[in-house]
Amino acid sequence: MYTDKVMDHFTNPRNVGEIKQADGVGEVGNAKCGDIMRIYLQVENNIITDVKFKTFGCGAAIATSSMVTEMVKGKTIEEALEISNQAVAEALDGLPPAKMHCSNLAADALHEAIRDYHEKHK
Amino acid sequence: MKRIYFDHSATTPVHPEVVATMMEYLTDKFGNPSSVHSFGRETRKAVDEARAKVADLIGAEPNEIFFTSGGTESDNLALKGIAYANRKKGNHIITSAIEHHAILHTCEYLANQGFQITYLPVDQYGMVSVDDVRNAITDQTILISIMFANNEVGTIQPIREIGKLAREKKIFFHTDATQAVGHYPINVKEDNIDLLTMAGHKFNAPKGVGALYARRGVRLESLQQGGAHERNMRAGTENVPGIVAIGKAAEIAKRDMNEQIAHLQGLRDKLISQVLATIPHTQLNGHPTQRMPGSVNFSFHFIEGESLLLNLDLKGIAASSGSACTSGSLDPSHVLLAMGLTHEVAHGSLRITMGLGNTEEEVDYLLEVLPEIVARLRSMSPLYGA
Amino acid sequence: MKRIYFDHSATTPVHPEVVATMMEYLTDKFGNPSSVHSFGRETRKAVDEARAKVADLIGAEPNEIFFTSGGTESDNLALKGIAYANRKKGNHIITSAIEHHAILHTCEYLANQGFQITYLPVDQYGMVSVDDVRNAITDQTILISIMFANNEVGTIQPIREIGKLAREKKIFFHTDATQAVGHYPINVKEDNIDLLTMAGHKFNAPKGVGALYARRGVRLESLQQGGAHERNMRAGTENVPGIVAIGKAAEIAKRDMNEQIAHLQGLRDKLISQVLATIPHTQLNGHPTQRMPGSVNFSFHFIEGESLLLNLDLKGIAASSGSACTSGSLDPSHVLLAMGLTHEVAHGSLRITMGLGNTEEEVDYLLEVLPEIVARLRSMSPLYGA
Ligand SMILES: Cc1ncc(COP(=O)(O)O)c(C=O)c1O
Ligand SMILES: Cc1ncc(COP(=O)(O)O)c(C=O)c1O
Ligand code: FES
Ligand code: FES
Repeated sequence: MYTDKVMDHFTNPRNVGEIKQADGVGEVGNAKCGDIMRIYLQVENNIITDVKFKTFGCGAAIATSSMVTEMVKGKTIEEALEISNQAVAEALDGLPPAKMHCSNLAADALHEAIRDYHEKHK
Repeated sequence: MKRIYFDHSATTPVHPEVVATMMEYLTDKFGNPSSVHSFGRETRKAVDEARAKVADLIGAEPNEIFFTSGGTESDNLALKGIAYANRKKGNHIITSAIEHHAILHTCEYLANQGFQITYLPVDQYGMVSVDDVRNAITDQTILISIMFANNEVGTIQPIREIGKLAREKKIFFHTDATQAVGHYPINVKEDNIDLLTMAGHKFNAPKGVGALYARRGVRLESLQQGGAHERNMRAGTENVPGIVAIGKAAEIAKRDMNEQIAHLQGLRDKLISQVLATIPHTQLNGHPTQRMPGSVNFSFHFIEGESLLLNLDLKGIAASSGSACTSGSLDPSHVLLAMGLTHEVAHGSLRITMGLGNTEEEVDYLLEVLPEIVARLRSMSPLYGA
Repeated sequence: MKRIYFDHSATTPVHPEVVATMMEYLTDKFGNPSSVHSFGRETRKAVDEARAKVADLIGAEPNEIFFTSGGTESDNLALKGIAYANRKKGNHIITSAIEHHAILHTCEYLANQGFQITYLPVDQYGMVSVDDVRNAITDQTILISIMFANNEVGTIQPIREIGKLAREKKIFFHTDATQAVGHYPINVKEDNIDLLTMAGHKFNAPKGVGALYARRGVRLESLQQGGAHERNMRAGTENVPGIVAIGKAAEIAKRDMNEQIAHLQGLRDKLISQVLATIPHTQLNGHPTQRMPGSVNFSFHFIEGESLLLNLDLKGIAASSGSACTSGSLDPSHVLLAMGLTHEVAHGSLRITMGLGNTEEEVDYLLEVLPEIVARLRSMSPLYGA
C-alpha cells in the first residue's frame, strides 16, 4: 500500500516535537477527517534553521509531515514557499490515490507556519 | 516473523477439518447436483447433508435454508425479497443506524424505490431499544431488520424481544447474524426470527458461500433469475465445495461452541481489563457485558487508528480500526458515531477480534507492545498534552 | 467400476493445477482483501493477479473484469444492469430463443418491468441469423444478447458479425460465453463484444465463481448493495480462493487451448461419424462444423432420453439429455424445439460433452456400449417398427 520511503518516514519520523519559542506555527486539517498537522519554525536571517512537527493522522499524514520538515530545513522562506503538497508526495515516491487529498497537507501546514511568521515579524 | 491474527470479524481462517472435508468436492466429486448421473447424485446428496447441518446450527429445518454467495447477498435477498413480495401490504421498513453497509445501502436502494426506512438510534453501548422499535411501528411496517451482533463493537442486540414484538404485530423480522452465527447460541424458533443472514467466511468456512434462513411460509421474491436451484429462490449452479464447507463449519461450530466461548471470553476479559488498567485515556467501545465473546474495541484518545494499525502490523499483529483513513472514506465508522463518539475518538479506535487459534500468549504479546505504540503516537500528536 | 465423465457442459472437474494453486488461499492466506494489514494485502494482490489473467484470456483489460458468483449472476448483472442504466434510452432487448434460462428468465423478469423482448428464432442447426438481428433492431433497442456457444447442441454463433452490427447501431452487445470461455478462442476487442459472461466451473475452476467482462465506459447498474467491492459493481467480500482459481484456470486454458481443441475435435469427429454409421435412425443435432470442439448431441429416434441416461449410468458413463424427464419439467429442451425438432425426437436426445481428461479409449467404450443400449430400448418402444 505504502512505498518504502513512506514506511521509513512513518517508522522513523524526523523532527517530531515542538519548538518552544517558535518564530512561526502553522496548523491545518481537522479531526473530523482524521488529520491534524502542526508545524513549528525557527527562522534566522530568512533561513529556516529548525523545524518540528506534531501530527494526528494516518501513516501518510505522519510520513508527509516528516518529509516536509526534512525538505525545508536550511531553506530560505522563499524556497520553502515553493514546496507543494505534490512535491512532498513525490519525494515519498508517491502516495496511494485515496490518500492524496486528505493526508497530503504537510506543505499547507508549512505555508501556514510561514504566514504566521510573516504576521509576527511584520 | 510470527504473525498474529486478531481480525476475525473481518474474516476467519478456514478450519482445517473444513478444508479436509471440502477437498473431495474440489477433486473427485465435482458433479453438478442437477445432473441425474452418479456424479450429480453424489453432490446432490452432499448439498442436502450440508443444508441439514446448517439448519441444525440455528434450530431451523433444512428446507428453510437457502444457500447464497455470502452475507451481502443474503442481506439483499432478505430485504428486497420481503419488500417486493409485500409491496401491497405496506412500504415501511425499520432497521438500525449501526447495521452493516449490506443492510444500510440496500435500505437506501429500497428508499429510492419508494420504501420508507426508519433508522433507529442506539445508546452509548451500541444497543437498540425495544421500546424504540415498538414506537417506530406503523400500519405500513412490513419488515424489521436488526443485526444480531455488531461487527465493529460486538454489542449483542435484544433479538428475542424484538422478534417477539414483531411476531405480535405480524411484521417480518430479519436479523443479520453474520457476526454471531457459529460463535454464539442462536435458535431461530426461540429467538422468534423469520429471516437470518449468515456468511461462511465469518465462522471458519471459506469465502464465497453464505445462507439465508427463511421460516417456512415466509414468501420472498427471488433476485436472480435462471434455473430452478434452491427451490426457485436462488438460481445458479450450486457452489458445492463451498456448501459442503459451510455445512462442516456449522457442525464444528455447534460441537465446539461452549468451549470456544469460554476460551475467548477469558482472553477478551483479560485484554479489556489490562488495557484499561495500563493505558490512560482509553475507553472500551460497545457493551461491557452484552458483547461477542471474542470482540474488543477500544478508543485511544489523541491518536489515529490507521497509524496504530500500521505499527501493530510492523509487530506482526493484524487488527482493524473504525478510522475513516483505513477505509478510504471520509467519515469514521458510522457505528461509533451513532454511539455518540466524537470524530476524534472514533478515529482512534482499535478493534481486536479473536477466534479460532488465538492463544493467551498472543494476547500477552499484544499487551506488551500496545502501550509503547500508543505512547509513541501520543508523543507525536498535537492533541495530546495540549 | 471406472466412471467416465462426458458431461463437461454441465460442469467440469477442477484442474489439478488449479486445486494446487488455490489451496494456499484456503489455508494460510485467508485475509480479507479489504484489510490493511499483511493478511489483507497478500489476498488483495492475489485478486489483482487473477483479474489480469482472466482479462488476458479474452483480450480484455483487468479493470474490465468484475468477479461474481457464477454464470447466472453475470447474466443477470449484464441484462438488468444495462436495462436499468439505459431505461431513458429505450426499452427494447434482442435475444435468441435458445439462450440459457439465466438469460431467458431474466428477460421474462425484465418484460414484467416493462421492457420489450424479441426472441430471435434459429435455423435447424441452432444458428441465429445476422439478418434477423438487423431486422429486429428498432430505435428503442438498447441491448442485444446472443450466446457465444449453445450449451445443449454446441452451435457457435456469428458473434463477431452481430457485434459489428451492434456497434454500428450503437447498441450494447452482450454474449453469454459460459460454454465457450477457456475452450474456444475469444477476443472481446476483435469480436466487438461489450459485455461477456463466464462461469469458472465450466472451464476447470470450481463452482461459486464467475466473472462479467464489461468494456471500459459501459455503465451498468449494480444489483447487490453493500460495500465498495469490485469498484462498486458487486458488493460482498471477495471469494478469494475462487477468484485465484478462476485466474489460474484462465492461465491454463490459454496455455493449453490449441492442444485441447485438436484433441477434443478428434474425439468429437470420431464419435459423430461412428455413431451415425453404426446406429440407424439417428441424427446429429447442432451445426455440423460450427460447433464446440468437445460437444456432440444426437437424437435416437423412438427412444426416450432419461432411460438412455440411466442405462449409460449403469455402465459408468455420465452424459445428459434434452429430455423433459431429466429436468422435471414438462417440455423437452427449448433449444431442440426451437431448432424444429418434434417433441418425440427431442425426447430422444443425448448430449456428450468432452473435456479435460477424456481419452480415445473412453470414446471407444461408449461406441461399444451405446448401440446395444439403443437397440434394447428400441425393442421396448411402441413407436419403433410400428
Ligand atoms: C454484520 C455483517 N453483515 C454483512 C456482512 C457482509 O458479508 P460478506 O462480505 O460476506 O458479503 C458482514 C461482513 O462483511 C458483516 O459483518
Ligand atoms: C450458456 C450458459 N449460461 C449460463 C449458465 C449458468 O451458469 P451457472 O449455473 O454457473 O450460474 C450456464 C450453465 O449452467 C450455461 O451453460
Ligand atoms: S488521516 Fe485520514 S487519510 Fe490520512
Ligand atoms: S417419461 Fe417419465 S417423466 Fe417423462
